[in-house]
Amino acid sequence: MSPDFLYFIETVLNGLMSGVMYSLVALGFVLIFKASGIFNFAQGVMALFAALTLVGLLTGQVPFAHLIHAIFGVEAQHWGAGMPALLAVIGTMVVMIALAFLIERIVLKHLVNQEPIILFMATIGLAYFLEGLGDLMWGSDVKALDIGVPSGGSFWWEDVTREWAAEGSDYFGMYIDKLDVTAAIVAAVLVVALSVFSQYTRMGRALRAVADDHQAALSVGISLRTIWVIVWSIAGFVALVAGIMWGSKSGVQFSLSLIALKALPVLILGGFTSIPGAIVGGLIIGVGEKLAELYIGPLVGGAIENWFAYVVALVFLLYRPQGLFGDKIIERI
Amino acid sequence: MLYREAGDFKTSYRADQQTFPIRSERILFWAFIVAAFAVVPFFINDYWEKSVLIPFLVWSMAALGLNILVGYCGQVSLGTGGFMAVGAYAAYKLMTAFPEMNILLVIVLSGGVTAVVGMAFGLPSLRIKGFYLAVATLAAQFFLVWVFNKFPWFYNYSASGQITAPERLLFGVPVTGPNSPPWATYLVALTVVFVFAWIGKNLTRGRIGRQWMAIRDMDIAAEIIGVEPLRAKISAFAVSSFYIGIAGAMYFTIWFGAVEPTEAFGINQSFRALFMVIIGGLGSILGSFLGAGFLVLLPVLLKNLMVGQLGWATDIASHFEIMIVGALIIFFLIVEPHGLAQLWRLTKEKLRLWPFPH
Amino acid sequence: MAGDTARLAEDTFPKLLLRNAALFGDRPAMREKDLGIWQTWTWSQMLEEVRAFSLGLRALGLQAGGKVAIVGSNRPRLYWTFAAVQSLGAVPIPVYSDAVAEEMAFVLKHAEATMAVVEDQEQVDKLIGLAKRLPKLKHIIYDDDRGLKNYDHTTLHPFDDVQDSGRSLAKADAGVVAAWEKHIHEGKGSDTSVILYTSGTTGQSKGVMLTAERCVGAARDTVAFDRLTETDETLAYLPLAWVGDHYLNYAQGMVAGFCIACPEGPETVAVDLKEIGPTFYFAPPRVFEGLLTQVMIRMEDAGALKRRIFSYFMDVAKQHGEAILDGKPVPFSARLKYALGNMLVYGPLKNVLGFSRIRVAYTAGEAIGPDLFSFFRSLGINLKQLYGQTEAFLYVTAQPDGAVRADTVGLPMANVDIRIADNGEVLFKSPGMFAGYYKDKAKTKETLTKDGYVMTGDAGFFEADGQLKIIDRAKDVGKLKDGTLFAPKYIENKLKFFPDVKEAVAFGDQRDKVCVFLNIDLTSVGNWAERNNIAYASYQELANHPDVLATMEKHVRQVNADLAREPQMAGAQIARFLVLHKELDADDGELTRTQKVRRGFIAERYQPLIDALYSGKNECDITTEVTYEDGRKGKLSARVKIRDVERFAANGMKEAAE
Amino acid sequence: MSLVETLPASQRDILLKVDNISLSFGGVKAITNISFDIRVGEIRAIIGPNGAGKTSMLNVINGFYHPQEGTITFEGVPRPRMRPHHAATHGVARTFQNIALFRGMSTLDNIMTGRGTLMKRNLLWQALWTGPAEREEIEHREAVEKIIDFLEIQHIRKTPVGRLPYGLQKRVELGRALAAEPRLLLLDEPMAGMNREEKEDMSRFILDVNSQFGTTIALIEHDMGVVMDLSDRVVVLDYGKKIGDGTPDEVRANQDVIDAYLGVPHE
Repeated sequence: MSPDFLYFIETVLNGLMSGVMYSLVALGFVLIFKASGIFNFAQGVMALFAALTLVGLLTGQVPFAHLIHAIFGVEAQHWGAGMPALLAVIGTMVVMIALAFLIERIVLKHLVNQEPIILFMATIGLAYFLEGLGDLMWGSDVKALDIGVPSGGSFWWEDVTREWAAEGSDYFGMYIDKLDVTAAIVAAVLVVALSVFSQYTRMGRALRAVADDHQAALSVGISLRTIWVIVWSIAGFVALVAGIMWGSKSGVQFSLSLIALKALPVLILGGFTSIPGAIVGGLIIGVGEKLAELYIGPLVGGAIENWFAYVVALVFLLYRPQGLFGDKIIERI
Repeated sequence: MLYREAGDFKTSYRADQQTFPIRSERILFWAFIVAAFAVVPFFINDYWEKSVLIPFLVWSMAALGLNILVGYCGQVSLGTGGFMAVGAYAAYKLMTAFPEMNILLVIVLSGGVTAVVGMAFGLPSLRIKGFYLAVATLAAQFFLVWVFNKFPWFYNYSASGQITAPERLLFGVPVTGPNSPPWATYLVALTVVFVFAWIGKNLTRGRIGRQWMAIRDMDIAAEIIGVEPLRAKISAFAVSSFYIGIAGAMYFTIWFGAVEPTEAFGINQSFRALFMVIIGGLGSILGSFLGAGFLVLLPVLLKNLMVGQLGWATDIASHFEIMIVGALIIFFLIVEPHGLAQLWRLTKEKLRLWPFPH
Repeated sequence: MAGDTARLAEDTFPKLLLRNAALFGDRPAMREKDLGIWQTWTWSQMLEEVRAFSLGLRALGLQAGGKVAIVGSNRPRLYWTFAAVQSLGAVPIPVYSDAVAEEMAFVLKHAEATMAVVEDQEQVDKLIGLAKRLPKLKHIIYDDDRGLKNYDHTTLHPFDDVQDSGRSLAKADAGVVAAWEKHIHEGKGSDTSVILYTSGTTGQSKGVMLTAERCVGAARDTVAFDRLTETDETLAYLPLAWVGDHYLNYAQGMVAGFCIACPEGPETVAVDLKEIGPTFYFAPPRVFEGLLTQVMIRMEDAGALKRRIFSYFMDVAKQHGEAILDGKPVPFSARLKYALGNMLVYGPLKNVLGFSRIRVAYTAGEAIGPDLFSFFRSLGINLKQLYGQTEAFLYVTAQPDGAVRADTVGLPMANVDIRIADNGEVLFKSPGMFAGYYKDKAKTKETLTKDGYVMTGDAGFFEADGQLKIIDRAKDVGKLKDGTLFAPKYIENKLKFFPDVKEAVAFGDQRDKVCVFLNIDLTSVGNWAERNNIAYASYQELANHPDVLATMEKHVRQVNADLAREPQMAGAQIARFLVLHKELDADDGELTRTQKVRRGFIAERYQPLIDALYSGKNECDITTEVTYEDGRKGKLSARVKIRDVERFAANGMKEAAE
Repeated sequence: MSLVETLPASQRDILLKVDNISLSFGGVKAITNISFDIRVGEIRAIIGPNGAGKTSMLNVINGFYHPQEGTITFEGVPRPRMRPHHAATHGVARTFQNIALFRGMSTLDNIMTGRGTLMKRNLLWQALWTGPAEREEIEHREAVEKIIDFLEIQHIRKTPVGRLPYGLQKRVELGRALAAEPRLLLLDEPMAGMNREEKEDMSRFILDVNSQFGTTIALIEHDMGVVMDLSDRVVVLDYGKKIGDGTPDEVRANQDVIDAYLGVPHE
């Protein structure tokens, strides 16, 4: 195999893996949109918030330390001891569930039957709020997150791939980050778990029913509000997973919340309501982006990853407005 | 309760269709305008100019533009920041390429350039609807900012990558650059906003405005009764971008004087404009002003309170600020999803019926 | 007197129209809410419209002395028709638009109308249905063409077509216009200007003939009285065929040159009133009563704070409002409070009712409750009373500004001569006095005294301040056995002004004392009962409640105290009363369909109760046959309690009760 | 029956001709080989049981659906694959089975929107308003006010249509269609969901439109009784096929129609 071809494969593999990460975020969107018709812009910030909380718990930060200092003059940054990773993850999950509960209580309950744009704006408001809250609670400095997820390049894979290159070529093997591989596996497990959950549990069926028809959901015997809390909790869980993965990779900081923007093209490509769409869309975007960077980037001066995915999605939509997995729209009047 | 409408009747359609059909409102409005033009300039200082009035006017302009697209035509856009950037860079290129050009003409032409770009990005709206379109407009946002970063031609190959507005005079008074007196920049901004708010009102109350609203309310029925979707949507994108382009041009020329695209025209600006439109009131000219006023004044007030009064560190204050802004947005959406303009309308209705409750 | 006005230059309405067009050419003469806005005609435009129509009518064959029926609601074109017909020396005859075919046939036949100008399809259909009985009716002209497109148009003409033919005549020959105007100038004040048919409650209606100079003369006096000018504005919503509309709007409008606004339709009067905000306004008491009820009901729904503001300032108005309106001295603090109230309550309230601009408002037709009257006056609305009738071309007395009372109808107008006959009947001679009933010499003679006064049929007397007080229909006024004047309606009205009292029936003619039956108002008393936790199952039970009886006794005593203050009436105070065990009902024949009590019938039906009242018993058993809503008949038995009431000496001192 | 009776309907000019139209959605046939015509000035009804393809037929006529086969000729000119707004500018207006008003706008604005096809001033004139654009606006306002007057909806002129009761909304929708001064007016179940009194009102308006303005009307209606009183000629559809065509009396006597309405199983 020629090095060029190997580069290509490497790019595709990396693309697939970052695509999985996109899918992970997109999944959170899809879950909420499917169950409540809300385009939850706060999904990215939820991931940031989850990661911040996790780091805070791990390192034993005192919440609102700066604020307390500003108001009471008490200087206390740390409790002095952190938490074991597993406990911290569970603790964060509890926080996310509480958050879901509060969101339903304080926000969504009052916005039932509002137009989608209003709900969308509310989630942007929520995003602002959580961003401010996260920073206020845990500080806005960049933090490292390490809960033992393996990271760094895989030497084994480098060795394996070096063998593939044509004899005598100047090829040093493929670089694959272990973290990405882990993320891909976790994401795959998550997707399978969610599918099983929605297919085979009563709650899951209720969630699917609510997507089609609110009345039908009620007849299953679960209140709409409960369903919303559950959905937002699951979305919180997905956010936590995404937060761990992205946070481990590039540190916990404000830019983490921008991964939401990465997920949006995935959404329009895969459709707002399709879980497989989110997966396949994520993979396509991930691969497309990496390839474009490799082959088109140099032509236009690079740094195209910010918008390339959007343009891909846009062009695709023009051809197929209903997305990858949507049904053909027949307009009626 | 201030209303005295008995005897204020209309004998012609012209009178019936005027912007302020109630006499007392008309008087109030003009009193307000006269005060804005003839009184405020005598009292304005640097702080009020740069922190309150110019930001208010520039953002009002952007909100007006976005409201035309979202509020009147029903096409959600998240690309406002990008379009503002187009306006700003168009103004920069025009100012540097034609140093003799009148600054007002520069501003308007920048709007024109943005309108053309906006139309191009509006084309997908013919096929794509709702959130799909909203997300698609993000393509414009990211793409445009990238373009202005990437191609040095746009910033005249300056080393910093920034663009800086050269000084331009209007009637012999500098209105851009560091030497411009506050009253002059204020008057320029006020005049531009006043004229285009008036034009915006004209457009929205006439045939075009009704066609936009028809598309917004029920696009299929609109097409069947003779509204051509292409024209209606593209014209909304054009007019909207025109306004946003002017806002961007003013943002750059008379407000900041020097900008760098990623920060000044990032996606947060897009959201900001959208907040203004939603909090102010979709489909309302007045709402655009109210929304802009609210979101411009609120941070100023919060900052004064927390940093000035309580003496907190600025980073804590700014975290608090976005928290409060977020919370207030949610609060407003819950209390009155149709915005401040609707609150105003309801209050007005109440006052017109006073002392009766309904 | 009538003769004085003949000297004036313009003694007919068409002459006034020409004058107004010359004098106020660009000022609005008429407005109509149509197609969403107030379409407006200036005096010169109105002259043109009238002229075109007049010429068109002449082309259709209308000549001097011809009669033209006008049927419809208040439309500018129908007002123009009056002037257009009068310009030709012909006589307009307005007919009530809600008249049934039978009535309409009578009037048109009696008047020998050759043409009819009507509003719309409804009226056209009525007239076409009557065609066989009205052989003299040659042409029907209609205003609104809706639904009429496919009718046979041999004798049917759209208003526009008639005007167009008039316009083309004027265009073809300039002399036509000049001749038309010349003809107007040749018109005499003694010509009949209009014939108004009274809507006779009994018997056939009579055509009241009014001459031009008298109409104009009367209107001049009242226009001067209230200083009406071309800047005033009224809303024309009263029936065209009623003398009130013809006088207040058409005649006064022509004389003063003010603008008449026509509402969009009968159901939009309230909205249109609010828009126009008239400066001159007339409404019968029941309209004001309806408004007050509406205000109170709507205020009920207001928040607590608003209600408190409202009631506080209404109290201020009650105390000082009328005094301020009448220009009497009022303490400065009260003025201040009133000014604040005006900003917060009165002003907005007048605004929502459409009364902001009113300079002069009148009410007439029946007695108005003093509280009701005061309510509107205390808001600063210059509401006054007047008295008159068709035969007088509306009014002979009216209250001047600053001398307004709820219980009188004012001073005689300028040039009006009023005399009270021995039996209490009011007689008058006035500038606007009618010329006689059309084709009915006998009736005319019956109505006039030998020396030429008109008998009004109303009984009344002059108060010390010279104001006329009307107490009853002359034929209903009786005498007690001791010769004291007994005016039942007067007493009944006083009782009915209490919101608790729905109906009252007074007896006393040819008896030794006055006794009354009362009906409580179930809504009002029911509310009171609810507030005081008094349970009741029926009207009868509530009517018999001791507390209710006590309240009624208080009301009756109050009426007696009032009566005692009036020398003429003091002798006819109420001695005893009872509250009837059932509501008087038109279905049982106790009320007329217009809700007036039939005193004679009631006396017969409740003979045992009357006997008990006059025999001094304290209670009485009675069984009455009643008709239920579904038409079934049933019997109602009750024991009715009778109460004596304190009476007062004429000077206000107590007199020993019998 | 319509009041324009100068000529019997069968002898008047043909306004619209539908030839061998077939329409299907992804293999499902909605309309099969249907032909009929509409003559100038008549009231033409299209009736049939639910799912007979009536609304699809209207959608085909005004270009909302494009049939796979067949031609449509309007005023003698064939109209292939025309977009709905073209139909509107060429004189075809319609109302909808489920009210499709612009809910955020007032009655007046809704009807004014219907007049959009007749208004000419471009964006720049409108931006200035004063002058030609205002004159045009006023001119059309006058026309619209006449429609408002005609439909007796003056009192709701400035009310947002979303707040109106159903019957009035239907009337506003008719007003919006009339505003375009159409030569062919398509009414899709104008009386659906109305009570008796409202139906009578609506029938009167339809007849008045026909007689006052001479507008040709094609209407779909479910209620057979109303249709028979109202229309000059009737087309009957069932399962996308034409099973009857003629005067109300002829149609009433047609055995296929009777069967369709009585629900005789379809072969």
